[in-house]
Amino acid sequence: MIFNLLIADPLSPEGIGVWIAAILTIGIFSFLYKDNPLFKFVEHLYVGVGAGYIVVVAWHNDIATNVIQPLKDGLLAIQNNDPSGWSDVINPIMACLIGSFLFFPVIAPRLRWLTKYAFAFILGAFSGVKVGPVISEKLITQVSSTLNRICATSSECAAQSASINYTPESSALFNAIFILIGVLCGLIYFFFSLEHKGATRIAAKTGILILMIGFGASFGLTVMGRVSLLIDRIQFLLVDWLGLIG
Amino acid sequence: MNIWDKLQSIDRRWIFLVMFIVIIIPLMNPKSLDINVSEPTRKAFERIENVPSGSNVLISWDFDPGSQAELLPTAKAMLHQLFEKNVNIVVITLWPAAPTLADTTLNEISTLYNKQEGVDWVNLGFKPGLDIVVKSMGSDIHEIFPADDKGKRVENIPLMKDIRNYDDFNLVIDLSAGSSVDFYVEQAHGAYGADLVAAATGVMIGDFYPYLEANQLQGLVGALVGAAEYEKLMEKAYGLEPDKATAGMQAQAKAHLAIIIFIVLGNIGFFAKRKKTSPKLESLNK
Amino acid sequence: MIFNFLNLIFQIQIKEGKGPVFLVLVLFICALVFFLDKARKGASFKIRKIAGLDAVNEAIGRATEMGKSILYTTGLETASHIATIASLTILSRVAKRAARYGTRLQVPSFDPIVMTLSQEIVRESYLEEGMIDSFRKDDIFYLTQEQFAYTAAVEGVLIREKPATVFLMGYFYAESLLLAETGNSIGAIQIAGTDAVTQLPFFIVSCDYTLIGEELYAASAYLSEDSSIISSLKAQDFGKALLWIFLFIGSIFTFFGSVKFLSIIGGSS
Amino acid sequence: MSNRGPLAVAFIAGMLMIGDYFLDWGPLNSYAEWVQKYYIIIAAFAIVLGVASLFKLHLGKLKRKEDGWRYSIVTFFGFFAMIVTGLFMTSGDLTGTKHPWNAWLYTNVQLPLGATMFSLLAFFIASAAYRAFRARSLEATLLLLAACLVMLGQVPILTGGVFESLPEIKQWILDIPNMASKRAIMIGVGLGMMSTALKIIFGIERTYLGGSEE
Repeated sequence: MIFNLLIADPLSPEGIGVWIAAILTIGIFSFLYKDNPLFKFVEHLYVGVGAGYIVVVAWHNDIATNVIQPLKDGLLAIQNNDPSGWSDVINPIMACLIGSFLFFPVIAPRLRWLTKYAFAFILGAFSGVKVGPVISEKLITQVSSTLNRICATSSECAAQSASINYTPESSALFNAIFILIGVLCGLIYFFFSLEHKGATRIAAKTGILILMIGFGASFGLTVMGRVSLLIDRIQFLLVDWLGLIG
Repeated sequence: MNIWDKLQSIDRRWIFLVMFIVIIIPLMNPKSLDINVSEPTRKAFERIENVPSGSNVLISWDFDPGSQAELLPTAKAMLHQLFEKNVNIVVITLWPAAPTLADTTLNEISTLYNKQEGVDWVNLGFKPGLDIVVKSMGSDIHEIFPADDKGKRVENIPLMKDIRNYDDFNLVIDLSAGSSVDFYVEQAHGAYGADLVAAATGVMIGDFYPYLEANQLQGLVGALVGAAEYEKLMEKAYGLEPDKATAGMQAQAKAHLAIIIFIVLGNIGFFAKRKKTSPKLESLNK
Repeated sequence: MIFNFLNLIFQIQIKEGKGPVFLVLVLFICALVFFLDKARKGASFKIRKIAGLDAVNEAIGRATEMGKSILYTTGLETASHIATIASLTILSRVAKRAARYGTRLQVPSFDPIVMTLSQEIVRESYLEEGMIDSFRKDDIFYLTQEQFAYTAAVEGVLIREKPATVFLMGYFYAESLLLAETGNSIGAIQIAGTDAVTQLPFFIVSCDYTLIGEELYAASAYLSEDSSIISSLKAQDFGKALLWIFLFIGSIFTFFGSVKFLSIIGGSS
Repeated sequence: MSNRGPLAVAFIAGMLMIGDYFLDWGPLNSYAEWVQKYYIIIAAFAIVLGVASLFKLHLGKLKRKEDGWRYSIVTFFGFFAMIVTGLFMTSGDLTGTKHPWNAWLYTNVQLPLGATMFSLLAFFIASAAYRAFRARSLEATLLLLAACLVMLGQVPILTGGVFESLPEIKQWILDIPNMASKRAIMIGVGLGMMSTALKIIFGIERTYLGGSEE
């Protein structure tokens, strides 16, 4: 191993950034051993910086572009007798009004009931938004993809459908049935009315076994991505900071 | 506490230390890897080898620094190969955070081969719209990319003079951390008949094998393994030194092996001394 | 007929391809109303045991005995996410029990709206238990909406306050394992629940009890001990039974060459 | 105090959004678009509350000189560094996150901190695997086998002979049993979400308003 040491120069403009990033990186890694002052420092710094960054982004991307700019444009349009300006003015003001309801528990506890209206609006609206897509993507698509696989194993069925290609292999049939049984048994596991007894117990047990294989597979699949992230950080320390090239 | 108990209760800090060591050693000391090159990677390499000198290749750079560990090595190896063969490169990206990474890499490698921006290669930058961008490049690239990443008009870029659509490219390469391969297969290959080679991350790769079987893709480089294989091929063909993918792959292999060994050790301890059930068991049994 | 009329007057049209979704929704609402009505008439429903939920009382009791706190996180999503809403309803049940036993409850929050909601919800729970004097608003606090800064700070709380019981309920991303492993290392009892399919394996390996997917949604009903809310579980089971039968019969017919079932749900176009 | 008003608001707000999903009607569709667009403004307002909470927490620590109060100064330092460079400084046309100083803070402080926290997962995934993957029961054994087979299929640790088919086995596990398990979970989740959403809209679940058990 021949090392070509080229530690980043802490006095150059780029070098100081590398040094700071390196110290912070080590600070986080130090948590692996145990809680310590450096980690506490880094953790508190991160929370501060993170919270500050959110404010900056919210100001520039939300308030400045979606409230202040339309208000300015709208008022200008109204001055020029263009009635379309009103919507630019009213929309952000309405949103700000609902937003300000959230403050009442803090600034005026007596008006706390107004906050409940804001919550009711937010939760009601977003519950409503989800209903249609959930039914279509989580329920119908899952059922239809399971049936699609079965259809693909039947020459007759596949012939009647433009988007499905006939797969005559016996492995395709095996897989289609495997998935079908897995889904059916998995669903039985989730029945809340059924005590897991007798036939239900066997089906629910099969269901949970298949769930476990799925969980194990996802776990194993994730390892590589996580190790890649670590490799990236270590390469930063070795190459960018220490200038170590093996 | 006997040895079996100890095997079952190794302090997690020892595990952390072992992980750290098995990853850092290969990174500091990369060796050329003795791996078998898989068929999809070989096909990708050979397809790029067959691009005639002087023709054009389109690279869709669809990953950002978040996925660079898996995709950048392949991107670099392919750029070396293309410049070595004197092929002109046009880069576009469908990811907003990608242009800077693409630019840095292109600059770094093109200078090694004395290649000129605008003449031998160009970075047209990012355009939002995903599949719509891919589709529109079938009719006129100049329309969808009126200027390059630095704002220079395409009319004034010598390389872009004769490039209008997919017909002007010998090959399209998609380096993808998402599902953009789907768009290229549907549009660039399906609708406009372009030849396609792709590189993808480990999470996505499984979705794309069927394209290879159906010859919709001419080659597929999958994840870090694929990248390491590609570096191996480049080493054999052009004597290029194995780089980060090879080192990363060794670190990956060691890390996976270490985890499996720890699992085995824990189970050896467990079976040697079947203890009474712990609360963990119930949660798995429920 | 009605829609023709609406179309004529207001130019309202039904969006294309939403038929199956509408059918499922109507059937489900009918089931919901049917079981709710039964509950209002005094019917009680039998629900099977869910291991993680039976442990909730035990886990809160353990924190009380040890004189330590409970840490509850509602996940890393906003109030517009249904899993967060489910987590908030579970929080209210947990807060009531904590108020009853006088156990300290800490809720570090990721989203400020969720934080405000949590504060109000916990306050109401203490109010209902007549324990409003021991309600500490500052224990429900905001950290930051930056994913890993939030994670680092929660890890800090875990390692320094050493709560006896940790609830991880709601939607989580990659930080799930960081939180759960740190909680495990301090020896806390951990009950997790999420519908994030990719994060479930990590909770399964690191937590004592994990509510898998639908169990998270069932949890709030189950813990409410209120039969009109529990009736919704019956409606869910009804929906499941319907889909089960459809899938079972549908696959037999499909196997023998019929595309009927696929076309009903718009899957064969 | 009556909850009738808020419950009505939740019902109307919810039904309008459901209506938007099914119906093609200009006013309704643009209302729905409005809600989703302007929610971010409401959320931006809420950030003030969040920051106030953060300040209160740390100011309290400073005032009471609690353990580790000095670290609270660090939090304020980080916060104001971001705010000053991001809101009050301009450099040519560049402001906000584009301002070179703010961008410098982002690249050299926030980014490495986030990436390193994320990379800790590589360690934690190892310790979790070691501790939890014991063949205690059939479920636990399948969990552990599936994980190991997928890991072995990911990287060429074992090569030659039978082991050559590991990547194929991995792909089969991911495509078939894994797919089945995800589907079963997803269908359950779908029903749970739909039920929770409808409970909120119909006012069956009113915990968030307080006084759920009338």
